[in-house]
Amino acid sequence: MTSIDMPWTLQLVIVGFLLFGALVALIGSWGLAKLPDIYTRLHGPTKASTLGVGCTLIGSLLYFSHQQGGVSFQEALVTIFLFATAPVSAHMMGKAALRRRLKGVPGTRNMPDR
Amino acid sequence: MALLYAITLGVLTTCGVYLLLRARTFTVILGLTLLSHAVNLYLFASGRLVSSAPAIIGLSEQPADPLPQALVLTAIVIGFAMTAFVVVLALKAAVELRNDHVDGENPDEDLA
Amino acid sequence: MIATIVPIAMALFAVAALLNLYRLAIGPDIVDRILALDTLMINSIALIVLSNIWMGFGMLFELALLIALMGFVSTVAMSKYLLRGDVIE
Amino acid sequence: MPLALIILLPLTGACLPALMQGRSSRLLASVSAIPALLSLLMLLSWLPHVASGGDTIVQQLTWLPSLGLNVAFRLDGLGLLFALLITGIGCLILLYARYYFEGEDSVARFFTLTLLFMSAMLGIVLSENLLFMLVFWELTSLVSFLLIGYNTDRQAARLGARMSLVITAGGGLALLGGVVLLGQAAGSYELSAVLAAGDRIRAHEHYGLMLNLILLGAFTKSAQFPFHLWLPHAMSAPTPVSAYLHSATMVKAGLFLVARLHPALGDTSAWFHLVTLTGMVTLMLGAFVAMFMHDMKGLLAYSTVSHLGLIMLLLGLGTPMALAAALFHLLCHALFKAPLFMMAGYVEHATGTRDMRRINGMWRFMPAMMVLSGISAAAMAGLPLMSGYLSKKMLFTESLQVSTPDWAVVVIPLWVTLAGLFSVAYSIRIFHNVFFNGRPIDLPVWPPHVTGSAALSPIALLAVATLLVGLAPQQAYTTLIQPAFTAARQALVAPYDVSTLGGNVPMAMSLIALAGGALFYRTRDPLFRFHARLPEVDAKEIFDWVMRRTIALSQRRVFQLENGSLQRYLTFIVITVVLLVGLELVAVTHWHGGLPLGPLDPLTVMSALLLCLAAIGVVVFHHYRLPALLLLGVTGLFVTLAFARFSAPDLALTQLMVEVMAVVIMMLALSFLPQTSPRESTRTRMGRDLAIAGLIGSGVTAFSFAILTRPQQTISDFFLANSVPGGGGTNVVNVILVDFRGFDTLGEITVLGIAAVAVFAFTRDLQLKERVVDTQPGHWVAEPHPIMLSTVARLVLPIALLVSAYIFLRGHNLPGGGFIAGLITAVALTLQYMAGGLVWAQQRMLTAFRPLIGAGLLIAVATGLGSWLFGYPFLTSAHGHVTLPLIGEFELATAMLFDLGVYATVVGSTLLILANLGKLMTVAGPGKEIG
Amino acid sequence: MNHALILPILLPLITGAGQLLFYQAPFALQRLLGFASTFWLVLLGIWCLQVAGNGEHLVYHAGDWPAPFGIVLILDRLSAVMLALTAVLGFCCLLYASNGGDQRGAHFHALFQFQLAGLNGAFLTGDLFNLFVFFEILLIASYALLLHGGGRARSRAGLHYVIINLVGSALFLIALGTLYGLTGTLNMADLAQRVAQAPPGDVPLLAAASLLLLVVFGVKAAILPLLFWLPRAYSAASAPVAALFAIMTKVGIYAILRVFLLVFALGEAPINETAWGWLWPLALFTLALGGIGVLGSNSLRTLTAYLVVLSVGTLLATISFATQESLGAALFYLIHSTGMTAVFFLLADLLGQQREEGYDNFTATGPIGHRWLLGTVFFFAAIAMVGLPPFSGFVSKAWILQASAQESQGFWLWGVLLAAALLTLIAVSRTGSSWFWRPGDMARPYPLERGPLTLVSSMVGLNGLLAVFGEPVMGYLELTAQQLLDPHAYIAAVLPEAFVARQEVAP
Amino acid sequence: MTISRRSRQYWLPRPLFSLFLALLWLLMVNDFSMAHVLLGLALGVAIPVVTHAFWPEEAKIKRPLPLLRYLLVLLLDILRSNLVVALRILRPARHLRPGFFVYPLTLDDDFAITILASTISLTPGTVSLHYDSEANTLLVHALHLEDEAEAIASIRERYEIPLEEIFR
Ligand code: NA
Ligand code: NA
Repeated sequence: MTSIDMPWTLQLVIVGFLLFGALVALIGSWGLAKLPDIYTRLHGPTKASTLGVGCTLIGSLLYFSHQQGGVSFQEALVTIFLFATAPVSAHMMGKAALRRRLKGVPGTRNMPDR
Repeated sequence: MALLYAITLGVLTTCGVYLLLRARTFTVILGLTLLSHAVNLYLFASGRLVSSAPAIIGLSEQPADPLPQALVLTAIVIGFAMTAFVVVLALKAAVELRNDHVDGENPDEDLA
Repeated sequence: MIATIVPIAMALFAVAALLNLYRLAIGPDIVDRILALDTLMINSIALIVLSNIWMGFGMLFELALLIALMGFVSTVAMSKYLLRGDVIE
Repeated sequence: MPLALIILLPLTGACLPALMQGRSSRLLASVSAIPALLSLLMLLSWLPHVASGGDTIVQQLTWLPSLGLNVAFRLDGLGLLFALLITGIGCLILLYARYYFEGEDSVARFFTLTLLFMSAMLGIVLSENLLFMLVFWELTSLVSFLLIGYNTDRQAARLGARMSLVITAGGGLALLGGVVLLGQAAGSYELSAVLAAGDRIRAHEHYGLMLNLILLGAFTKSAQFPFHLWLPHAMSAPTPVSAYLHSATMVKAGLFLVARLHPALGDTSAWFHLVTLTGMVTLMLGAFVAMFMHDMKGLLAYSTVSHLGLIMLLLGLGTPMALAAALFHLLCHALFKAPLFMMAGYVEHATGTRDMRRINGMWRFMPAMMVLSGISAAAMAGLPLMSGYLSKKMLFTESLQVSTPDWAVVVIPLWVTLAGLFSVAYSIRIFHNVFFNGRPIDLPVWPPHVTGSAALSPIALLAVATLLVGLAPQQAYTTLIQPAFTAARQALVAPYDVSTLGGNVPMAMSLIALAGGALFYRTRDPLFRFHARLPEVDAKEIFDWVMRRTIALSQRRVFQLENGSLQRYLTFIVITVVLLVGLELVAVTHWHGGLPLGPLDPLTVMSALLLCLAAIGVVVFHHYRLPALLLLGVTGLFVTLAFARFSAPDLALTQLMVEVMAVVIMMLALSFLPQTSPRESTRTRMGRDLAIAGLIGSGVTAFSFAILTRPQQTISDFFLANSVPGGGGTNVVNVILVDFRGFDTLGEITVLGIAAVAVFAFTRDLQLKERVVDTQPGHWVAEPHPIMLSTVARLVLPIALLVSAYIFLRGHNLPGGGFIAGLITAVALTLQYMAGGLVWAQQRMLTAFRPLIGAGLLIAVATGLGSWLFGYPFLTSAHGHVTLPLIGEFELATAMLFDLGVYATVVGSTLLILANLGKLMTVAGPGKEIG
Repeated sequence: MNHALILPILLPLITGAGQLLFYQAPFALQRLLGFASTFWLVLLGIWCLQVAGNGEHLVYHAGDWPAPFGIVLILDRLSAVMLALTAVLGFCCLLYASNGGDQRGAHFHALFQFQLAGLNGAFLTGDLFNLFVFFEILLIASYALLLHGGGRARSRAGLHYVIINLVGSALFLIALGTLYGLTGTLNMADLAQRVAQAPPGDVPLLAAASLLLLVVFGVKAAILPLLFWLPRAYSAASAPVAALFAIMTKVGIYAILRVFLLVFALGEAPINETAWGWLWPLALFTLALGGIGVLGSNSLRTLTAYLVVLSVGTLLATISFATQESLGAALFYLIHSTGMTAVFFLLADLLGQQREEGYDNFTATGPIGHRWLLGTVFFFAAIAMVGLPPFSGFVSKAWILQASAQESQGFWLWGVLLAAALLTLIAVSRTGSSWFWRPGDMARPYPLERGPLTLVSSMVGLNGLLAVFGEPVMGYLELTAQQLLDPHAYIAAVLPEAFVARQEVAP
Repeated sequence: MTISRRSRQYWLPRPLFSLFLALLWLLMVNDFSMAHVLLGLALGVAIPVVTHAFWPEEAKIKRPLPLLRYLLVLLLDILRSNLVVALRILRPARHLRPGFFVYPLTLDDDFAITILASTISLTPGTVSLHYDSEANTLLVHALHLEDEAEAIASIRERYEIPLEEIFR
């Protein structure tokens, strides 16, 4: 880390984003580890991929924008790409789970059984 | 750091070699891949471990040794080519020989 | 401040990755494991972005970019394999 | 007159019969006789010179002087004696063969081989250079092999041929060793030098080995015990061959060699013991066995063995005249044994058998033959006035001359007398049993088919020669033996009167032998009965059994190692590494090289932990393939992170893309493999493997620790300094790849291209009869191309191409480059395959992958070759700044063009592999080529 | 700088790439291209022999970067010999393959050219990592060629061959990493100097790295106990490929010579002593195993594969004496054995095609076509193989015996070498007598391919010529050995300044 | 479907997308110089031409502005539902009432449907699992499903109707 001659307010904002992002992602992964069935677990990574990574990226965007004296847009690109691809992963994994006739946790409503 | 890195390589190598010595092609390929990870990291380490100093002119005072990086890049590519090749070959052999044993003569297969 | 917080954030993501690996190990189904790997990949994007700040050059953006854009290909390949028994037909 | 001509005549003459396939034996014999006779005449023309004690003639041509191997010929008394025997008896054999093969077709082979043999044999006796002599030595073994196996359809012939080849050529190998040692001890392979260096040779540190090896060569060739076994089985050859090779000439080569090298090696205790004892055993054994042989040729063969032993014994004795006696007996033996063989051949022809128990009373049918054979048999028995009488008396005389060691003084005279007794007995037997001894019993050919009298001419000529030597021994001695003796001793020998030799004791010994032999023959019936009760031992069977056992054993031993188990081979390799490297590492005193270890941070610790856990996970889950593959993916991801962590963004990018591609390829392959593999290893096996793997792992740990803590001096400063001014890029890694070490990169993409083409080649005709996993396609979610996937895939493709372009263009200055760009493109296109199916995607894209690979390679090479135009070496780069309106200044480097080649090759290779792997899945199956 | 120096690599590379680019062109054209390239390689090989014959090292700086920074190619006598041998062998194999064998799989010609490029690169490069790269090229091409023609035996043997060589490559990289980590350079000449000046604490590590390299090259060269992949792989390959593979083990031997006589040869106590110490017993056992394997083989191709093992054992045992005479003898034997094992692989195919059953299997007995003609060819080939006069095997054996007689341990080699020759003799005489003597002619023999027969006969003849005109060859090889034993000349050629500097320091 | 090389369809198959790519390029290189604008535009034109065969349908997005508003709404929703779901995850699992529901679509364009399905997945708490092309329905899993009808209505109102507007 090279230069830290950054206004403390900006630092605070960046730190806030980074910490928040990390916490959200941690909760998402906690969910992945804890939730009872595959269908509920599928919701975990959505958190990481959206808000978790998103906030980290915003923090990074702010940091590098200040560092390079201009707006750093590359973080935005990462977000766009992630938002485009992550739902497909979830979709395909969900289909795979259905295909393998995985059972939902007892009490799951409308469990498809076709 | 050096010790941690070295131990990690040791674990990777141990796992890779152990898998190499198992009796199925697929496992052997797993072992080869792990081993090649370890080897690439080892080759990489021959330039010493440097933080925050990519071998790009103008970024840092003492850039990392670029040569091992170039070598590892070549090694990764060659490793990729070889892995792809050996995977397909293993598949071909498994289909033709009707199993994926690598441990000695198999009475089930006929080498016509 | 950033210098102290970034490692903490990284540690949090690393814990998240450890949790992912835990799920990967226990399964129980293969889909759970794929999901765990997918999540791990996404968490690693954050790890890379944080490392990027930590190192201070912005040399790792492309890496994050590529994981975001191409990382899902392997997840798709595995899911499709489970779905159909093949990947390309 | 060049001596080479003597050898070359029969050698080139050997072609004549070969060109006259299918002609009669009469014509072939006449044609073959021409070169043989010419050689004989040339030799005879040298006889006066040699007999008068003229100089040794040496003629030389350089061939391989570095090796000491020269084309060098030598003619002295010893060589001439043998050469005359070879050509003289050879001519008679050709004459004999004319009748022997009468009426048979395709006998050209015999005449060719016989001439070839004659020339080889002449080569042995006329060589001045010992290595050159070896060439002919081995040639005689080979020709003998071919001649023994002449009747290829008979198993006995094949076996006998192989046996003789193995023994004689094997001996030849030993001889090669001995000769090399001898040459080194003497400083030259030229006989003149070797024979003059006797004292130095005998004092040489390797004298014993040298002697043993050379004698091994000589003993095998001359059928000395225990190598005599091949000779009786060589009797499967046609009789002319037996008469020529296996009694008169080839078997004498060993004797020739011993006589020849006597000045260099002889007259030591080792020499005496080896040569004399071997000769004694062979002499007695041959004589004893010969007595009990019922087969005519067998008897003659064993008697030959016995006589060879006798001569060998004489050569070993070391008494002044023993050598002369040996040479004299050698001459006599050739003269009387050849006609006996010829006789046996005729009788076999006439009667259809060689069994003397059935052949009796032949005098009625072939009286002339009876008379002629009688002369030879008498000579063999050593009857007075016959050649053999004199030689045997010389033997007895010399046996009495032995003064040391003590045992020999008594044993040798007794021994030779006993052997003489046996030889008398079998001589009587072959003559009496064939021509007398009552009437024939149950002959296959009846009445015996009698050969014309002209056919007897060779026998007659040899009988006359026998008589001549017997009647005028002194003349024979002075013209033939004396020069040979002189040459063999390498010293002037005073003239010697054969008729005055000996005294009463040798005479008595002769008489005892004669009388005892006659008595022995009288009492043969009980002896035969006794002998018949002895267990029968067939050397050929034993040889074959030993061979088969050896081969079976070899197979088992080899199979124990090379059993087709990859695991075993890998274990060998790994253990070798552990051993070799481990023993070296014991000497390492300082593993820590002095540099500080470097601070730890929590992220790195955690990542390292995760990487280790994932790797261990792969091991734990290796029976379940998909989970193992996922864990492998985790390791790949963390290796990527490690590269990122330690300042190698290029590596991280590459590793990531390779990882994605590799997972897809493995997934593709996995659908043909079983999902799980059974647990097969035992616990001990697993423990052993784990121990080995752990050793290797700790080795790697120790090595990397040692390296990481050692200070470094490297050539890399040059790259950092020259990257911008010389290579025109700030990303030093990329500049190394495309410029400093562009040659490596060219090689690397070649590897990738070849791998892809190889995959194409070997999946082209692969027929997948069944898929290992069953797919159950009917499930409601299992549609082939989910809309969501295909839509996003279409969206990703142009974006990925954009990213490709970005990564490609920045590569020279920032992390990126052609290889990563190529992989991005390839992965994006792979996604299209997955989303829309192979056929769908193939219809929409450029599919000429192989030409793309070729073009990529050619672009890269052409870029490199471009520098030739400017007089620079291959791959010399150029770069410069270009200014365009609107755009401004930007940089162009030839390296970029090189990188374009890399890009094309990577895209082509990756997709070629993928498409062909995917093709295996298509229902359509193989047929149309893809890529 | 003479650009022809890089042509042995570029020419086949371009040809191969061109054959891929125009893969739809008529097959005859592809074949012709391959021939043209290989023919030029033969001419280049002769040129190299001539140029290197002056005793100078020709250096080519790829990319115009000075050594040790850029990659240099170095042509010395050894490289020239290997290049010429490869070219001639390649040409013969290509001739044999063009009889139809090249059409039994895809892209034979392109792969063949790549194989040649890899081989030539390995022989020319002066950079250790570049050597690794060329090893990979020649290996991947050999994997592909091994599988040419398809079939289960090939798949299986090929898989083992590939995996073992991948492990070998991993070890190679570890050795490279160690060497670079300790010395900071990759150029072999530079490495030699730095290894010699290494601090004492690093020497055991460097020695360990050198032994790793020994294992790597030992796997390629097929030395005990690393050779077990070989018999099946070689006997499974199609004839022209197996014949070309005769040079593959020699690459390992070349690498051993190059690395251990240059990189680890300097200093007060050269590291290569350790390697010779290991090489000697291992090579002897290899030789013995080769002999036993030859005897125990059940087909002619397996027998030939073990002959390869035998020749490797002989070569390495001789090399491990590391004297001028032994190296010269070894190189002569290398040429001889490469040619003869190639001949035997081709011959096995030629004969196998004419046998009514069993192809080249020894257990099968049946009539054989053109018995006398083929029998004669086999007879001469067998004589040449066993090392009986007047073929070059005899000369090389005599030379090896002479060279090793001067060593105290040399007699072990004598014993094993002569015994192995005897075992070979037993094996081939059994084969010959049971194939050509036992059963009769085939009633209606398959048509005899004249081209391949002529080729094989000429190759045997060539072996004879090597003996007849052996003196200049021996002279050349002796000088080659002399050059090999003088690494300073090599280093001076590659690193002129460094050499001058060193000379000035040294009194 | 073959398109003449002369036509605008061939050389500029989807102008908006070309602009989008050019924009992406500029964001990626993070350099808004003239050279990069030109290069981005060139790539933006060239890449759709090269990849047109993979994506032959005509562009459906007619109005980009509502799309921006849609994205804004999406971002807010992501933030909101993230918090909700975070609380759900942290509480014991027995409080969860997970369930599936079938969402009947009114959209009929593949691209629009994909965006909707992605939106559903991106907002924590719901994941779209399967698209039934015959019934034109999406199968959705909700982490906490209290009222099926309400969930459907919410999706319809917040996302599908705006999307219909964009893709009309
Ligand atoms: Na690059
Ligand atoms: Na969601």
